[in-house]
Amino acid sequence: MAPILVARKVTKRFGGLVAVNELDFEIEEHAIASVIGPNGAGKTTFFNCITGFYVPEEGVIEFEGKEIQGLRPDKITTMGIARTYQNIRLFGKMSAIENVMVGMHPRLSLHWWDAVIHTPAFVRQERKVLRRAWELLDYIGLTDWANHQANSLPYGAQRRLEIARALASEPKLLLLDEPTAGMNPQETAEMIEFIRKLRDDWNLTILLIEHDMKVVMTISEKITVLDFGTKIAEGKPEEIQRNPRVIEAYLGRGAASGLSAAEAPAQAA
Amino acid sequence: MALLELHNVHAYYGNIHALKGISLTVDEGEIVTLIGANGAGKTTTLRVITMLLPPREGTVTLNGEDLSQYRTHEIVLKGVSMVPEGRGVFARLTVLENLELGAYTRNDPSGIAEDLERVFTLFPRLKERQGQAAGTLSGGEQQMLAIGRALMSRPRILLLDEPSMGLAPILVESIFDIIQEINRQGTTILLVEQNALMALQIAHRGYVLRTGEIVLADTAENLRNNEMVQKTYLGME
Amino acid sequence: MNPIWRSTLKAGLLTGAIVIYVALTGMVLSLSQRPVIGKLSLGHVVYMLVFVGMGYITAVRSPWRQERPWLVPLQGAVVGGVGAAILALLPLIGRKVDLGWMFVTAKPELYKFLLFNQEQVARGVLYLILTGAVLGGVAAVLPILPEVLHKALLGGASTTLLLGVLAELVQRTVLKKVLGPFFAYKGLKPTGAAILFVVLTVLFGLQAWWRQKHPKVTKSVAAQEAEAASPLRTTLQLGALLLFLLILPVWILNKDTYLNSVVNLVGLYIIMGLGLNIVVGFAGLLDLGYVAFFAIGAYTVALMTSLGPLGHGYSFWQALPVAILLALTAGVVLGIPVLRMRGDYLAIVTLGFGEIIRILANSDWLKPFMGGALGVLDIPKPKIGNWVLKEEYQLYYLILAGILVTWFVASRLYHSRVGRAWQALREDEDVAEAMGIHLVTTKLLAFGFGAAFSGLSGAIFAAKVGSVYPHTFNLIISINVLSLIIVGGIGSLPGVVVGALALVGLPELLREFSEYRMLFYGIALIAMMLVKPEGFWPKRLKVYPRPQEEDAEASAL
Amino acid sequence: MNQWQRRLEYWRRRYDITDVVVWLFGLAILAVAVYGTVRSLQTTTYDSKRWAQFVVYGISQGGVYALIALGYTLVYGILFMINFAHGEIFMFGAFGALFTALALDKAGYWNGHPVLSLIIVLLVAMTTSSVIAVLVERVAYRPLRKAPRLVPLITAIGASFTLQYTARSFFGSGLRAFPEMDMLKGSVSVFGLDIGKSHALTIVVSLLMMAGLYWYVQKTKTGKAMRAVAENKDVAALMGIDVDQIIVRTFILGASMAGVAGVLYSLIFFQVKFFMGFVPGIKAFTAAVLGGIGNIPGAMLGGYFLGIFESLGPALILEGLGIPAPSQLKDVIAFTMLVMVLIFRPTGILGEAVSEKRA
Repeated sequence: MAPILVARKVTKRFGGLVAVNELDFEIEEHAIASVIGPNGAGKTTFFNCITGFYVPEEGVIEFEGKEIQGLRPDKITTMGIARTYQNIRLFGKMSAIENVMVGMHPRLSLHWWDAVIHTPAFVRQERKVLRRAWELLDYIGLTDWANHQANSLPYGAQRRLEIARALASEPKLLLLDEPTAGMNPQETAEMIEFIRKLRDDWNLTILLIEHDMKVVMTISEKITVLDFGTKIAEGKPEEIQRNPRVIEAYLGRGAASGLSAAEAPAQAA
Repeated sequence: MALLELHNVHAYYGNIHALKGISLTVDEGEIVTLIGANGAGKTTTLRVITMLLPPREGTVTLNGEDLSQYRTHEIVLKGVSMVPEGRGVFARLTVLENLELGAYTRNDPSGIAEDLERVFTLFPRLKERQGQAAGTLSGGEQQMLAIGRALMSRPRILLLDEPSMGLAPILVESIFDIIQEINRQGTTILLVEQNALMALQIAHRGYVLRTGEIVLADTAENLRNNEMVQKTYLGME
Repeated sequence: MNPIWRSTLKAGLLTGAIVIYVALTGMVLSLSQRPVIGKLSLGHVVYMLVFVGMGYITAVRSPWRQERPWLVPLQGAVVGGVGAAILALLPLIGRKVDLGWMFVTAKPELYKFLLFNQEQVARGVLYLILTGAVLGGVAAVLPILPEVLHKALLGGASTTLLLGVLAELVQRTVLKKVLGPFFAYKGLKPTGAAILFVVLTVLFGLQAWWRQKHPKVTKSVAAQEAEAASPLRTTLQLGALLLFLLILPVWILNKDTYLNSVVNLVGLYIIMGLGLNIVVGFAGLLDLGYVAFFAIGAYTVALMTSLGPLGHGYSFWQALPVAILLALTAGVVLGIPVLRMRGDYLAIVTLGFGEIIRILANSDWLKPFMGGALGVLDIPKPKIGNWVLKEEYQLYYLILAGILVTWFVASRLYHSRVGRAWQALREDEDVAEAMGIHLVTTKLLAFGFGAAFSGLSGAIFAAKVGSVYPHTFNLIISINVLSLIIVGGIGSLPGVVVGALALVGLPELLREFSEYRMLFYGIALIAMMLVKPEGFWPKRLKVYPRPQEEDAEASAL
Repeated sequence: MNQWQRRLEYWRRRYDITDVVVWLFGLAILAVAVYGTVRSLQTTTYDSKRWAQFVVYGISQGGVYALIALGYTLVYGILFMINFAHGEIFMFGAFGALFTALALDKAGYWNGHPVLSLIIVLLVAMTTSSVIAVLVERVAYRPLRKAPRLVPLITAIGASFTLQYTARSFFGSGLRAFPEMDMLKGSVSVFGLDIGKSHALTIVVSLLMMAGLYWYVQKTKTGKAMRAVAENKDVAALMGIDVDQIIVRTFILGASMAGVAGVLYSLIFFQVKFFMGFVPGIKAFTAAVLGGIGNIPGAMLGGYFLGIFESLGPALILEGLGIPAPSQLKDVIAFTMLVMVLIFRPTGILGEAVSEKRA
């Protein structure tokens, strides 16, 4: 299958700090891939470059063959990329269903005068919006919360609502920034299942940032490891697990020098 | 009696229940580490100890004294010092000014000068750069500055939040060496780390957090050998 | 000393500070000629209410309310008494030292008034302290009474007082037919007040008792969803409201010119408020130069229709669309450069823009076209066919039409793609942009609508007043409009009406207070943000019912 | 060459039609201003001495703006809120000065011991302003420190109106004459220029105050703590800094500057009135934004810049355009300049580029 997103030699600097360094990256259509790396390795910065929050200084990002680097976020979303955030960012004072309806914004076309006059097309569209919003809430199991203020929802529900809002924009590529952060093992397991189902039900390509290695290893078809903004490894989960550079970046000297964790000298005795 | 003790601490961010009954102790002279994934509540625990996020339930005591009656800036006077996540150096202030602010609560110029020398001995790089704005330092140097600054208040217990974050492995090693050195000189340390195995190599004891709860508590050695710890932090089946 | 007594004493000191402040603003003296009930003047009421209020608050917060209720009135008496004793210092000092060179309000008449016109100073001071103690103590009794009694007395007393203050309104409207005998020329008769107090207390008591028996259950969201699906009741309510609005000027207000002009002014502010509510309430953009568009609307109508030398002889109906269009254009032209700025910069730049418009209208440069400081005179009233809307109660219908149109547009926009985009923008600009919302055009739309509504209001204003002067269009109007939407409830359409009634209508009716209007606005803004930041009629979430096809499922919820 | 192509490409992607409109708008105003300036210089009759006096007058006015602007910038730097009531704090300082000056005048000290009197008046004005500022902070801002940004901005507007109309009720709605000081009558000659003594005093005092403030913020322990609190309140608290106390001190510092400005303003214009804070307040805020809000040297620079521009602008730009009575329009010039600066340099002259890190 053809890659849906291609990044070539993407570099993003902040002052003197190189946050993302000449990153090459590809993700196949309909794949689930992960970007991992220690805190501060440039994962979220890379996400922000894809979604237009940051403009990379160098390099090219192509989405479905079109260059998107430097475009404003609204244009990129309209092209079919949606995302969630590491620390949930819902429209807190709007209701859950309104959040989903905002998500549909790029797929709606009618103007303010249609809204004022209530043209037949507008009435039809709004009816559709409402139905789809309820469907989406149904899909993520939040219909009971539909008319509640978003920031009054429980934590897990807020995470799911954020995904529903992203889905509402009918994306082809969905970026999930730490979807299981702060979840217990059972919720995490459910989320893994949910992400798979999501991909199949909506014919999506999913790219995620994740810290929980278990999640990453279970779900990803491909893993890219970043450290200091540079790609240090890429491949299938099994390959990544065995890659010495990854182990070094994640686990430090004990593991890197070839000792297993158990054999590491107990210096702290 | 433990130097620092948390008993059944519950804390919330808005309506999000971030800590669900944490109890832990740190004894005088120890290095204790808290490990766990992102969002497990490690940083929150430190914020509770320094009253940046006062607990809604439970107690935090230092040497038997309840800390929740104090505000953050008074906690420092009690002998707790924290190196925040992401270092939190004052980027627009110089290295020297940052260190001086570390001794903000103190009024003994000679003692301060002594401690400044001690920090410069631990981190010779900082001495070279004392006139420079802290924001221009590299990540490793900023981490050194943050630790040095925290030492300037002569804390009894030092709270470290992810000192290895965003640092090259070689630097991580030296930072961890220095942490051990500081501990040897008599400062108790509570270390929060994602780099679990690294942290368990220098710590005496450790706690594993998951979604706001402590799921494991043991000596560092036992934790290193624990299958679950290995699996979770290596992803090995 | 017992910490509770210490805090009570502190409350007394605070009471003293507030009361001295009230006295030095001059309110007490300047309102002393206006009777409320019998010989009790508005001047008395304004400072005595401080004793009452502070005594009441102290009692409500008192830790002794449950265990030692008998001490609570004593607390209130201490608060009132200490406050009054401090107030007594003002005449005592003032009689010895001349304070007049600093405080223009520190006059011998004020001292005399505060000491109840007693010849003997000591006796006056005693009376004052006793008054404070008694008022504070009595007010502190309320919170320890059973709840029904508490509510009944509070409601009865405050409503009676309010009627006394609003005597003029009662005298001029249809209410006179019922309540007339209770009133003197200005204010209530003592007997009338007593009867009203008893009746009102009983009524409030009954209501409180009913409430206690049948506690109001907040409707579950599911019930609201079901209700939203069948909006019959809302339609009926709307019909009744519309009927009331139609008969208001003629039947209820008896074609009274003064009252109708107040209502019309409120109406013009409602139109402006609905516009600014789009900008500030929906989209979260703080615009402090809103008066500029009002001025543009007013000047357009003035210059196009004036019969004076500056006019061009068009009719009101020809000028109206031009006025709206020009205001809208100005909004967009200003908006394009300004809307890229950070939120707080927006406030100052719009404020500057408002000033620019006023200065330009006032300048010699544009005098040949706009009349400079002398303004534009001889603006004709609007005509419909041969019917000239020359009386206030006739203009009322024009303004009502304006309100209905703007309300309709604002509410339809709010519940559409655009309205949702505005709200998203207000909540989180970055995420909104990442949801595919084009920031600048969305903000411009809000700005444009706000400007157009303001222009409409200005256009009607010019025709209503008959002349425009540049100094009318100062910052205070912008602040008025901002205050009213905040006091009403930011983002809420009914809130705009409530806010306009409270901040424009009430002060107009209490003309005695007009001197202190801006002071009250300032205090109202702060108090509102501290105590009730969501406003008197907060915006409520719209309840979206499940679509019709799934009716069966919805009823199962 | 390649670099230029890339830059062009970058612009094409990042900016759209509205940006172009904005720039054209700005350039059009700039063109008009340049045209007016050229015409003025060709036609007007002012000699170089007159121009120089415009500049001196501008510097003195600018000094007052700068002193007030410092209050906005200090508070903004630490709380990220616009203290709209700051103009009123300046006004109360002027009233404090007025009553002290009146009392001193009555006692014969005003012209008997002018230097001492000035010092007393300055101290009283600084104290008055500080008391008001602390009161406002305590009542209107501190309880709302964690509220959404619009909320404290609204209370600030409320505080501004409350203070303004409190002064009106207390002190009357008319002008109050500020006693003239014999010492400050007439002018001094500097480099062949006649400078009014009060203007000269204003320039000297404002420069001294600013230098003092700069020293205080840079060198003292409190100053360092202020800068630390401005950068990160949580971390500052972890250093043992009492954040609330430092915020109060910041308000006092800014208010003291405003109090001094109140005295200087009264010495130039000889009148004190309840709404005198409004226009200098927004001008000073404009100055703070011009210089880059939150930035102390920026506020000073912005103040002088605005003062000079305002003083020169009408004669320099508007006369050439054939506009009658151009000095009526000096506020228009000031605000237009603000818009222009924000269009081309959104963070002000010395403001740091706000990092684009947002998400």
